[in-house]
Amino acid sequence: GLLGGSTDKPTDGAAAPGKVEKTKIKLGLLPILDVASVHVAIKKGYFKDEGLEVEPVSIQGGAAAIPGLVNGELDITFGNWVSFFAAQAKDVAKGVDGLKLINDGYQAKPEMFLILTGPDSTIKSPKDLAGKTIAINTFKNIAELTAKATLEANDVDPKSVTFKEFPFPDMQAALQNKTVDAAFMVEPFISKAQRAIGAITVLDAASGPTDGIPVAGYGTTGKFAKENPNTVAAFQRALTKGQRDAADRPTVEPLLVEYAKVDKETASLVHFGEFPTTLDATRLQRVATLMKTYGLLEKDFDVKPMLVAASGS
Amino acid sequence: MRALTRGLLGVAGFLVIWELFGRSRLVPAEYLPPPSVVGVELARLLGDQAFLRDVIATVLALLIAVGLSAGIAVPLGLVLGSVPAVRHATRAVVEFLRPIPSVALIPLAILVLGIGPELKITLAVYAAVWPILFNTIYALDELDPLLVETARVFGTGRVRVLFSVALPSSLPFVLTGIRLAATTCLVVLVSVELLAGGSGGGLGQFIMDARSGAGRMDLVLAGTVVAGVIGFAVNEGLERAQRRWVAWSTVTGGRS
Amino acid sequence: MTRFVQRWAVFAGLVVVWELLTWVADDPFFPRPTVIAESAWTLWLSGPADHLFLTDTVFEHVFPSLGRLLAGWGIAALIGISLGVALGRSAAAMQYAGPLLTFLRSIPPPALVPVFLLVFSVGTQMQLATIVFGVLWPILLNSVDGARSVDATKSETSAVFRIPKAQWVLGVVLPAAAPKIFAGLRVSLSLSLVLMVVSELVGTDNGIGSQLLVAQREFDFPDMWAGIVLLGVLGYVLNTVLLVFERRALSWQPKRERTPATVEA
Amino acid sequence: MTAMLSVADLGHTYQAKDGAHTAIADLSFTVGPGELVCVVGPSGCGKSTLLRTISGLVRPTRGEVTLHGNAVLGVPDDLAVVFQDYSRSLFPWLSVQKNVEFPLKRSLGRSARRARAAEALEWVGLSKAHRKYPWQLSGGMQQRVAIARALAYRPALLLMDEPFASVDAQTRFELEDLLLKVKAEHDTTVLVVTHDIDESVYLGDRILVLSGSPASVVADLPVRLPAPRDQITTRESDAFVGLRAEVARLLNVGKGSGEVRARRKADEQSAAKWAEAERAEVSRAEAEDRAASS
Amino acid sequence: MTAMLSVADLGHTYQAKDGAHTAIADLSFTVGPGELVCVVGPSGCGKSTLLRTISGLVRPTRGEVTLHGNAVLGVPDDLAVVFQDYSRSLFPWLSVQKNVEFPLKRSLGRSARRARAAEALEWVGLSKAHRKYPWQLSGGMQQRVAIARALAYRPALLLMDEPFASVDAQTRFELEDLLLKVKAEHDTTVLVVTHDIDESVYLGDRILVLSGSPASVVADLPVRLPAPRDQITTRESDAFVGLRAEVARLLNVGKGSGEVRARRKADEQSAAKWAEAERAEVSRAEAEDRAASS
Ligand SMILES: Nc1ncnc2c1ncn2[C@@H]1O[C@H](COP(=O)(O)OP(=O)(O)OP(=O)(O)O)[C@@H](O)[C@H]1O
Ligand SMILES: Nc1ncnc2c1ncn2[C@@H]1O[C@H](COP(=O)(O)OP(=O)(O)OP(=O)(O)O)[C@@H](O)[C@H]1O
Ligand SMILES: [Mg+2]
Ligand SMILES: [Mg+2]
Repeated sequence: GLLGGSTDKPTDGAAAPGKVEKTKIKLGLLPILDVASVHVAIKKGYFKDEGLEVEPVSIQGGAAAIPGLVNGELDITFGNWVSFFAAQAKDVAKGVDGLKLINDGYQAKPEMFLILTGPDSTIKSPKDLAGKTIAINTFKNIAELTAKATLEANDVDPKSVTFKEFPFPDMQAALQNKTVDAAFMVEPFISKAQRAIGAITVLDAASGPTDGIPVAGYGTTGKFAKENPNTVAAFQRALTKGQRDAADRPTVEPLLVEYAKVDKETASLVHFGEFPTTLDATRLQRVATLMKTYGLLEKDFDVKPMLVAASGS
Repeated sequence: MRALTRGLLGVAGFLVIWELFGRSRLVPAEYLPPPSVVGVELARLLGDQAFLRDVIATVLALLIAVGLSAGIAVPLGLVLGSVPAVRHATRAVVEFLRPIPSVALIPLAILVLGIGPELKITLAVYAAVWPILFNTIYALDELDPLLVETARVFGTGRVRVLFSVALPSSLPFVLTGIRLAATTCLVVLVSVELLAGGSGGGLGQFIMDARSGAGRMDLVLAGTVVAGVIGFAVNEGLERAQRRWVAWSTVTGGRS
Repeated sequence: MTRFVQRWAVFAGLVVVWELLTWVADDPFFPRPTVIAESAWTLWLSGPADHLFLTDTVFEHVFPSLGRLLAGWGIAALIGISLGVALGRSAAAMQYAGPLLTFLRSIPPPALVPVFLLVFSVGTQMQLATIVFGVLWPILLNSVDGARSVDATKSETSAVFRIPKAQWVLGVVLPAAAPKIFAGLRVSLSLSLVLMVVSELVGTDNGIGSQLLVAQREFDFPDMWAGIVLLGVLGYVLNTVLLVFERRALSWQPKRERTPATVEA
Repeated sequence: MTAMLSVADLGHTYQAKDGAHTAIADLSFTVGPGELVCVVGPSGCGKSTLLRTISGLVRPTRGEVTLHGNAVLGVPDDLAVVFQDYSRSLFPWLSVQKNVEFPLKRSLGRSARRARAAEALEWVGLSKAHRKYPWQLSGGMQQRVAIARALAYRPALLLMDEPFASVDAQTRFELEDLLLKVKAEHDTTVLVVTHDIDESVYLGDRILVLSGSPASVVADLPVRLPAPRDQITTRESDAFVGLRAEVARLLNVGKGSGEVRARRKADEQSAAKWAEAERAEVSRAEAEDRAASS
Repeated sequence: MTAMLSVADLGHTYQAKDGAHTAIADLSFTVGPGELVCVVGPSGCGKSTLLRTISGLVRPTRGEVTLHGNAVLGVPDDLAVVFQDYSRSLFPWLSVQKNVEFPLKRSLGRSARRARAAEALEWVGLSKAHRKYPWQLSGGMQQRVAIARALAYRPALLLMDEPFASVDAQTRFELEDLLLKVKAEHDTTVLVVTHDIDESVYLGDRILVLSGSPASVVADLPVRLPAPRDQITTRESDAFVGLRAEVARLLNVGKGSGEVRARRKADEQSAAKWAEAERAEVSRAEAEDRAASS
């Protein structure tokens, strides 16, 4: 790189702890629960301790984040695995040596991906979902995958179900005025919907075949990883600490109110997912397999080459 | 003055209907909080530094975008409107480009322009250029040929005819186009902030945060009201200009 | 005929330049036009003969979208012209409604989606509302302007001959405002394609826009570009149809081509 | 003879940003049914303004207009106007024939309308142009369309503002005779503003001579010429020549008297001052230029 | 005398959707420098079209116009026109003074421009209206603004299309004398289209009488009246009266000869047929109505 001061150091995974090449990091983030750990790490000064200054940039999902990565507007971004894999499979970032994954971010737990209905709905069990309309936040993404997998596990043909796109905040209204029969929601919207309209759980989409499915994490470009191995390593270390602390509710709840603008009551009710502290290829491969099953990937896809193993932790 | 009171009456009527609607049991107050609730929230926000920064970011971007759109579209409109050959030659391209939505362009635009304010300003300009361009072209079509002939006969060159006859005569309608463009810019700016994030803060980002976090409709509507007020202010400014610069058109047109 | 050649020569030239540029750049975000054409072919035109070679996608996604688009635009035109003419001819009404309309005009539709969701329960209705709300303004404002700028001598002539209201509106105000209204209609028509896409951001499972956005999210750039091109083609076709109507409606205008540069010709 | 139209103490002042302008000072006169009154007066004195107030387009700032004994508040029924700015008063999107038919829509069926339009266009010699659009006509032809439209309407009161200004002498004669004929046939009351003194004498039953701006009545002359007038014999008669001279004299004399003259004087002085100041400014600027260049 | 302006074999046909219209059949004449030529002819015969071709606004379909020996292709330099439709030719967004200054921008500085405008406005008696906007003026005042604009420009060739049609008799006389004075002072070549036969004789060095549509030259009369003309004495002179009668006779006679007359005849016949058909249609419709209602 011209500006990166190419050191041409061998970057065989575990770079030796050294001076970070780039201290200021632009990090793409969404205002959702999943990134609580970043805010924890910022608050507690973990990035500062590593000599990093993180500048959060709001983005809207992977479709916006990956072009940002590609043109260097973002150094690292949060994103869901499906987007990362799809982009890599389409070779979108070939100009910047592909995409690299550096931290796991969020992983499903029971009660986290729920398909809900209104209180007076005739849908009582997963089987009743056959032939119905379900709201999901985005097509061809983790929600659709997990929903289809769990439906199938409950002997419902996913093809019989109509999915409609709604942003999470609008699902409650859509449920209430019966635009859809059920809605695939995440926290904090689940808690809100349960509290506000008495929404009822029909199916946990993070159960059975999708139990503990990885949701999202942090990635960068091959170019950035190669040119800034120490920076990446430092980031990984700091974030891992944040991930660890994010498991602690009292630390996280006030942050939610602040950055995600969730009201206090809801914050105290939400179910958090897992904040994994390691990046594990086998676990992530499950997502790729699901994607293949439901036609989001045309060929088999090996996630392993994308990972940049953490060092020094 | 009377116009102002009447306008305020109109807005007040709308607020009353909204309030009644919001208070009725027809819709849950959660989705459509009445103006009294939104108003309180708004008053609180106006004291909030971060919110004000967002508003300022949007207003600045808006001013830049409107300026750019007018700066691009008016001269372009003058050329397209007065040189039929160019107009015909570019028609296919123009008509092809116009319906392309900014939303579809976001990833490409991010790639080219980054996530900074340039992104939203470019997309806003892209959307706002069209009403000005078309209003300019159509206004030129309606230009009284006798005015042009008069100027030509007195030895006025083409360029000067364009700027001192065609432009003033079409100015009223061009200004309407700019008024349209101003609100279009605002809407696109806020929408891009809302949909693409980044973009260096802004009202749309505020609305997105309020919405995607926990669906705080009161905050969303407060932000929306501020957008409306900004739009109103810009429009009012332009209308003032219209009244001052092209007073002649309202008199020759509206005398009755 | 020469115009036709002129127009398409420029267009074809640009496409060739684009092809060359993308070929040189070799960027996955910017596929070559030939690749896009191929995608478009498989997406829409590789269907069975008894469907006029149109694929199911066309019936499932393109036609419903088009329907909503035309309906939305039609409703907006109806409301925009009638309301615009009424407001343009009544200074008092404009004073009452003006600020409110400006206020509404400045509201970004995405922020209002939850409210629309409440008021218009069903998907199509909501999409229609989004389109109408978005494309109404150019028609409305231009109609106001057109109605307002009826030449004073002409309105006095009508007043003197005691022309009845209906005849005055249909026979004087509308023709006088027609060029301006058409400017608004043309801007709105393309805008309605944009809003069609926007309206398909929420609550749909079909439509050109939703397809396009899925392709975008899946990083299926040739498909996404095919969608963009389709929008362009639709925009061009709809616009051409509108122009035919416009020419007919404005045929009375003395020499439409007579503009500053052409006086001498 | 009872008055069909009566104008009493009429005054009108136009409001403008930079001060008001009084177009009509104080006008009073009446017109009987079936009468043809010609109005003459210097350019800019307020004749068009007068017609506007009579037709109810402008509410006078002072005084009253009554028609058939009713005060004119809105535009009265049964009234037609030929505007001075005829080219602007034609609808460019309608053909000549449709323009003439336009005001008839309210009262007549399709075929009756067409017949009326055809007849009126024949009167003014435009039968062969009935399909054309206004912008395809010469100035005089446009003016004749406006006349045809007013005649086809068959109003009780016809107001004409310099209706023959743009037609050639021969056509003018023919149109004058046409007007007299139509007036006699339909018993129309007519008010004609004209700048042609001969025309005012030839056409009028009475001539109203107005003073310069602001308008007031200088004289109200009855025209006592034999009824079926003839372009040649009437114009040669002594009565005609005498009246013509009288009107011309009045128009010159009428250019101000008493108060009005004083006001005009002041205006002229201030205008002269402006011109003077301009000239001074110019010499100054020129001197500066010279100084700068040397 | 060499020709300043020469019109040779000029013909113009307007193309329209429903057939072409020949406005000028075949015109040839020349105008010497400093000459004032009056053009008279029936309404719609093609006088305005002639001025448009001379000013280069319309490319004639046949023949050629040469100015100073050069063919007129674009708008020639040093030319001013007073359009028949004066009110539309004023720029509504400019004040009266700015309207007059408009064409001077190219050649003069600010103060010189202002002085010229002030002078010209004083000539036409509009000094006190210099700040007003065109729509605040009466018809005659607007026309005088258009005249002032043309005079202030000091063109070598001045084309005027019925320039005094909307002003009163007294002002008309004054403007006629003004035109003669300006012409003499600046040696301007002038072409005046007028409908007033007296005016054409009073003003002209020559009178060009045109036939009815399509225009051709019926007569080209030299006016041999003593040079400093006077509104009273000149108009009373025998030469004046004789010429006036001659022009009037030519205009009537000129209403068609040979081929042209035949064509007009045909036109009139077809028009008459149309009117006839309309009338028949009406009777039919009325008969039907009657049948239906009984
Ligand atoms: N809309 C207006 N606003 C201000 N002043 C006006 C307006 N219309 C006319 N005037 C002024 O009123 C006076 C009378 O105008 P009007 O048109 O009645 O004159 P006129 O007698 O018809 O003249 P002419 O014979 O030239 O047509 C003029 O001095 C003119 O400047
Ligand atoms: N733009 C046009 N298109 C078609 N025909 C036209 C056009 N302009 C004028 N004409 C026709 O050409 C003829 C001559 O018009 P022109 O205006 O030259 O007459 P004119 O001699 O100036 O008459 P007037 O004294 O009434 O002004 C008329 O019959 C008119 O109908
Ligand atoms: Mg007048
Ligand atoms: Mg003419």
